[in-house]
Amino acid sequence: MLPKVLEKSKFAAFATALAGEYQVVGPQLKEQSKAGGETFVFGPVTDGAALRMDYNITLLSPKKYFLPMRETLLKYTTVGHPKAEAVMDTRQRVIVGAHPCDIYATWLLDKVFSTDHKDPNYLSRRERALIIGLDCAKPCDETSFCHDMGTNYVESGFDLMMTDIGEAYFVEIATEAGQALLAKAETREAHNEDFAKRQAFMERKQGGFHKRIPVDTKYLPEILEESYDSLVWEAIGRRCFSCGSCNLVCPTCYCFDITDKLNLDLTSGTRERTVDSCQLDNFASVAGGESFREQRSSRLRHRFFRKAKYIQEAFGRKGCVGCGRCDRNCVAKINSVETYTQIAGSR
Amino acid sequence: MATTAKKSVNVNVRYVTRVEGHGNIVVNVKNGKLEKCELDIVEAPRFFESMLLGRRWDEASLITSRICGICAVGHASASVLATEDAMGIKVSEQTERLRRLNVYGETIQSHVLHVYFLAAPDLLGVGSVVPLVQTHPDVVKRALKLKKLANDMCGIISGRKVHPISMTPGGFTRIPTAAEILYIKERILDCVGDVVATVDLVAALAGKLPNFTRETEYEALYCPDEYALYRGTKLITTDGAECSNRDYKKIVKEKVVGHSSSKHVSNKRSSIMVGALARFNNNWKQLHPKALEAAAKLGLKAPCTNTFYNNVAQVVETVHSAYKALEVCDELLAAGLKDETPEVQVKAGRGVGLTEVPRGLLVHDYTYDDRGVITDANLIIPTGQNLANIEDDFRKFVPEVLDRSQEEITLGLEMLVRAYDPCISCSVHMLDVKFVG
Amino acid sequence: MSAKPKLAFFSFASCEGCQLQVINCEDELVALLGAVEIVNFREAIDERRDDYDIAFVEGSITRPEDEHEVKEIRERAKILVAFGACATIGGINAIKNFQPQEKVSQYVYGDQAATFPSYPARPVHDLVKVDLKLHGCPISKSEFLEACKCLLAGKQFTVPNYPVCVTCKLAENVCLYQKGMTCLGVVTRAGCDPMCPTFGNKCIGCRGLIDHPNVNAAFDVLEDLGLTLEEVTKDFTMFDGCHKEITEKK
Amino acid sequence: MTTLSESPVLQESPYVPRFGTIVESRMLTAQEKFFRIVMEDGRPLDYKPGQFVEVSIFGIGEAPISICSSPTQGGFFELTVRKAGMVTAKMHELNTGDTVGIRGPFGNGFDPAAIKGQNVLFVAGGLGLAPARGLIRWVFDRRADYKDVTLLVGARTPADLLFRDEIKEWQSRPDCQTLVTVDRADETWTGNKGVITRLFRKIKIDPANTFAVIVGPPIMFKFAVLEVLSEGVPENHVICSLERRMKCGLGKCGHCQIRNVYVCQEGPVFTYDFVKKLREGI
Ligand SMILES: Cc1cc2nc3c(=O)[nH]c(=O)nc-3n(C[C@H](O)[C@H](O)[C@H](O)COP(=O)(O)OP(=O)(O)OC[C@H]3O[C@@H](n4cnc5c(N)ncnc54)[C@H](O)[C@@H]3O)c2cc1C
Ligand code: SF4
Ligand code: SF4
Ligand code: SF4
Repeated sequence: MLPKVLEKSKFAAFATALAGEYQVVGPQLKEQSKAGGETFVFGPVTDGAALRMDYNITLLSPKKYFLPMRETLLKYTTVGHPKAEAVMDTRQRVIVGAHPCDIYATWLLDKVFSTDHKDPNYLSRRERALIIGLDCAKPCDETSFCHDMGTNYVESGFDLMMTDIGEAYFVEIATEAGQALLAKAETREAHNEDFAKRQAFMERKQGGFHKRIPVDTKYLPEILEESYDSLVWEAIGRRCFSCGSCNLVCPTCYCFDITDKLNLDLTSGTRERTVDSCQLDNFASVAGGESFREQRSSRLRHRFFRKAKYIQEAFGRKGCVGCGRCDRNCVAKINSVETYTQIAGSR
Repeated sequence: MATTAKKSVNVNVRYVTRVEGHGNIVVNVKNGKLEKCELDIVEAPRFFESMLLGRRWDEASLITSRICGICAVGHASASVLATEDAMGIKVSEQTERLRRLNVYGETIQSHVLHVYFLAAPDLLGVGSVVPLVQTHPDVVKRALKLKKLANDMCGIISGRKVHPISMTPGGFTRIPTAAEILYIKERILDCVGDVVATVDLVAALAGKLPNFTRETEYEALYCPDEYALYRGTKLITTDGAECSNRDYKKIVKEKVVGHSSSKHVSNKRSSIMVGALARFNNNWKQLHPKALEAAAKLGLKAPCTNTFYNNVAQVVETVHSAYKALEVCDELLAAGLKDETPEVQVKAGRGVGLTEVPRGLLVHDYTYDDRGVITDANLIIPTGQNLANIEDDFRKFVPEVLDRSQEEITLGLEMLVRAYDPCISCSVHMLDVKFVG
Repeated sequence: MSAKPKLAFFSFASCEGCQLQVINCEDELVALLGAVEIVNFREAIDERRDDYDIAFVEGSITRPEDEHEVKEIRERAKILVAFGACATIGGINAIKNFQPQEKVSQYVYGDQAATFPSYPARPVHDLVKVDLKLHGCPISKSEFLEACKCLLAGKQFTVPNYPVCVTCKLAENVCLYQKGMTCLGVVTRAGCDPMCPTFGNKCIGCRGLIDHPNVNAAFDVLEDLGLTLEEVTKDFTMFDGCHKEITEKK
Repeated sequence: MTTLSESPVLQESPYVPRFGTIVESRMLTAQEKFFRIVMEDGRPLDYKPGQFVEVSIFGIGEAPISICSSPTQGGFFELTVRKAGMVTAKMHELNTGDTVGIRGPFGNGFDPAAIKGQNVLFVAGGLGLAPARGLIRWVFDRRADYKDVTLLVGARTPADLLFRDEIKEWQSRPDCQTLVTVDRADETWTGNKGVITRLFRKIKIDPANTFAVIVGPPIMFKFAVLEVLSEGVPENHVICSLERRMKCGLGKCGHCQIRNVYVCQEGPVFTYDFVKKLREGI
């Protein structure tokens, strides 16, 4: 399908028009502070003007719309014969402004939740969501290492992909559903000069990203395996709080906990799923009290192994998209690039 | 009176219920003669002034709000005012408005709690609000609705009513959004009918309040711009005394009394009263017109010397707070909510924060060193100031009711204590004796 | 337990804010009152009976005479819940534990100091067995209601053993460290719907430390940010002054 | 990219339990209760010995419990539940006629075909006898498929011993050798005393033709493995069943993960050589 051009001045109207039919979620300002600058989050909008398409990165990724931080799986009653029914979110959603790394992460989670046992709660949300991507010409900030992980370019996983070409967005149409969405916008055909501008963007992008990990990340699975007994884990583990922040903000983490909540009548309630973190003290402990990853260092190692080895081995692509959210949110300043660099050097 | 001349009465109430904190009433009448007449404070002492020593400027309001769960916003207000006074910190108009809104919230919450949950059961002849759930479900529903409104107001502005979070010297750590203020406004509007119904309810019950009067000195904070709650510019009394905030000790004088473990406060007379009635008696002219209307309906006229009418004054202040809160919401919305970061230049010095909490005048007085660490602290809590007055009331009240049964006398005394809405867990550290510095 | 469990509330050295939080459950109060019988709640009702099943004990123990009372409550109650920070960890009252007690009393009560015997604040579990701890200054309404439902359903209530950061992330807050501030949430037990960070203020540790806190790392991080050891210790002892890991650090 | 539209969202959520009726229940010991369950919808549970189900008690939660019966026995399945926490305690309150939620079966289970024609040595300690029992019964029901069968059963005290009647029956069988020991004996006990590994002195193992199935607490497992390995049984002939925390049973929630292995998918039954390589297995 031929690309279109959407003037920036007409973008807000487009998003607002979509909001009539879908829940539109996109980047918005969460807060501003002297030391922290502007912080963004994905959130629902009814007025497209509230979207901040110039955002760098959001606190949580759009994952929260597919695997919510908290969600209800079941509703049940226990009077007489117990009854239970599944609770599904069937809202139609458009995710606006997803960056390539977050799109890549969505691709990975799609794999995870549709391989073997299919997860209906995830899939029901995912199938009803359309993604309008927004390409980026440079890393979000100095924490990002998406280039190392090869996630700053995505070829698919979106319905539309917008590229900033100055006064307008160059919009690639990847799916028919995307085309239907774009019908709600006032667009025009892409002319030669638009293609040229988009080419210029891609060239800028090429020069805009730099690798930061000194080894090629395709070797990380082997490097990690060799580092299993490295003292690096011990050293980093000492600094780690096991607070779980790294997992909880990660766009590719998908571990969860399931708990039952009763209503005050004590005869009805819900079964809830909450995202979980393998860094937490009790994550792998069983009823008898035994914990199978008791040391902080072993939990931390597990996280890095999952990100750059286990997931790669299971699904053929890296489990880390290099967005840097874990590192930005780590109070102990434990840093992925440093960690990979250290283990590569310490073998 | 002849029948009571030789009467002996022994009232010993261990832990007066439906008040905050542990207090005992001890009244001893022998052969018609009043021998002992005390409200003993048996709460475990908590030593807040000591706990403040060595603490940083930004911790003071967090620590002192823990003095009392019911007046937590008040303590936080007095605390930030004291720190701001000490360091010469100016706050924005927006901050002032938000703080006032917070105090209106707390005032409504506390008065509604007191009138409906603690005092009304006496007038309806039951032991607590629990039986009212069955007999007067509408009343309970209304009380909960108003309480929730007030709690939510404080929640939106400062995170929590019990121990507010975002109130800090210089302003707030989080500014509510315009949508949240609009929401508060809509919620208040939705509750106007309930406020009116509260006035009607109390107007209908007011006849049951004991007819007991005793003239005393009523003390309150005064603010030229409004009926002083959140802050004021000077202290005034109905006896015409007057002093600046920093000179509060000129009026709030403490005396050692033999029988009580707490020091008593008075000015010229043997006792002084603070609280809703004292504020009304001093500042009633500044009340919102709707509150004045309510006062007329309730038969409350200044100067009112019936202690039991403190409850009625609370209702009047509830009306006032609701309407003033509406005004403040409008002001905030008109000005638009701006993100502000509190600016504080740490400086050495002494500062005094005076505020009117639901139970009366509250004093926080700190001295800071140049690192912003507290070197001296003094806190005077309303119930502490009322103690002498309560006992003076006892002394007049008991002989007047001596012809009644012991149970009735006890109930009367308990109601009298409850009328003050005493907050005993804070009052235990209101003493001001210093040997340091 | 009988169809309608009997609840009682008691308080020692405290601000009674936790009891107030119970009355503040406006939406659930009527349902709660329908499901239980409250037989002792001095702050709100006249009745005081001793035949309670579940006792909620608020406040720290600071006087010899309180010990006797809390032991009596323990004997009568089938389940004893330590209610709020003062009861679970010593709370704000334990600030005074770091000063000589005579000085503390004298500063406040002068020559009458002797009238107020008081020793360093102790959490309730120091004196009697505690079946459940509901942390927080004040307790969280939602946690209290969850715990009530569990108690009524005969289900054990799991007190979170993960730090405030977890719930802070669920709430999608900006981490205070990113704003150049400090925060005790990294080692403080969650369960409060991260009130403080959500309202822009640091977590002051009112729920006490998690089970295996990395206290050393916390001290390192805070000292790196320019706080002195004394200041860091003060931060931690605002509520958790009875915690060995902290007091020994000092 | 995946073709999600090709996978229309399942009508049946794997999180919604089916219901089972308890048709028989009894206490085996003071801590363990036995249940025989029939699925309500008439669709029997299609399971292998060594698989587990997630038992659901609404309002309380779920717990993974091994199936302790063998599919060779008919349209029911059996569970042995130790009171260990919230769900298991509630289960102990259930009796014949009550309903429970059941998800599963999950996991790989034992592979009776793989050990066909071989000697089988069972080493079951404590609650480990429950999952082992499924395979034991299978082997007895297909006795001709297997050569020598040896059962070593251990418990802490005589009172902790599960399935006492069945063990007696096994002991009286001529076609197998069954030895039982308790760590701490009481006056009623006349059998073997001491930890289960001491029973190895009383049996003979033909290492090249034996599969050892070892199920029990981690500490027992470690020492029992040492015994069979020192007898010369190859590592890939040592079979064990591991316990981990589990929430979903679907290979998603991550709690049961050992390195890159989801125990609820690839396990809980593993061969020792595999577990050893994992390094975090035991
Ligand atoms: C494959 C497999 C097979 C099993 N087979 C059997 C069997 O046949 N018979 C049997 O009796 N048992 C069996 N178990 C063990 C059984 O699953 C546990 O005893 C059971 O899950 C305990 O659940 P509970 O709700 O009773 O315990 P609880 O302790 O109340 O645990 C409830 C849940 O909370 C978790 N939890 C425990 N401690 C904490 C904590 N501190 N913080 C947060 N969460 C916590 C538990 O992991 C569990 O998921 C098996 C386990 C596995 C993995
Ligand atoms: S965010 Fe940092 S401190 Fe927290 S668990 Fe992750 S690595 Fe450890
Ligand atoms: S603000 Fe505090 S609680 Fe929240 S993530 Fe940061 S350190 Fe943790
Ligand atoms: S954030 Fe910390 S201080 Fe605030 S309520 Fe929660 S635990 Fe208490």
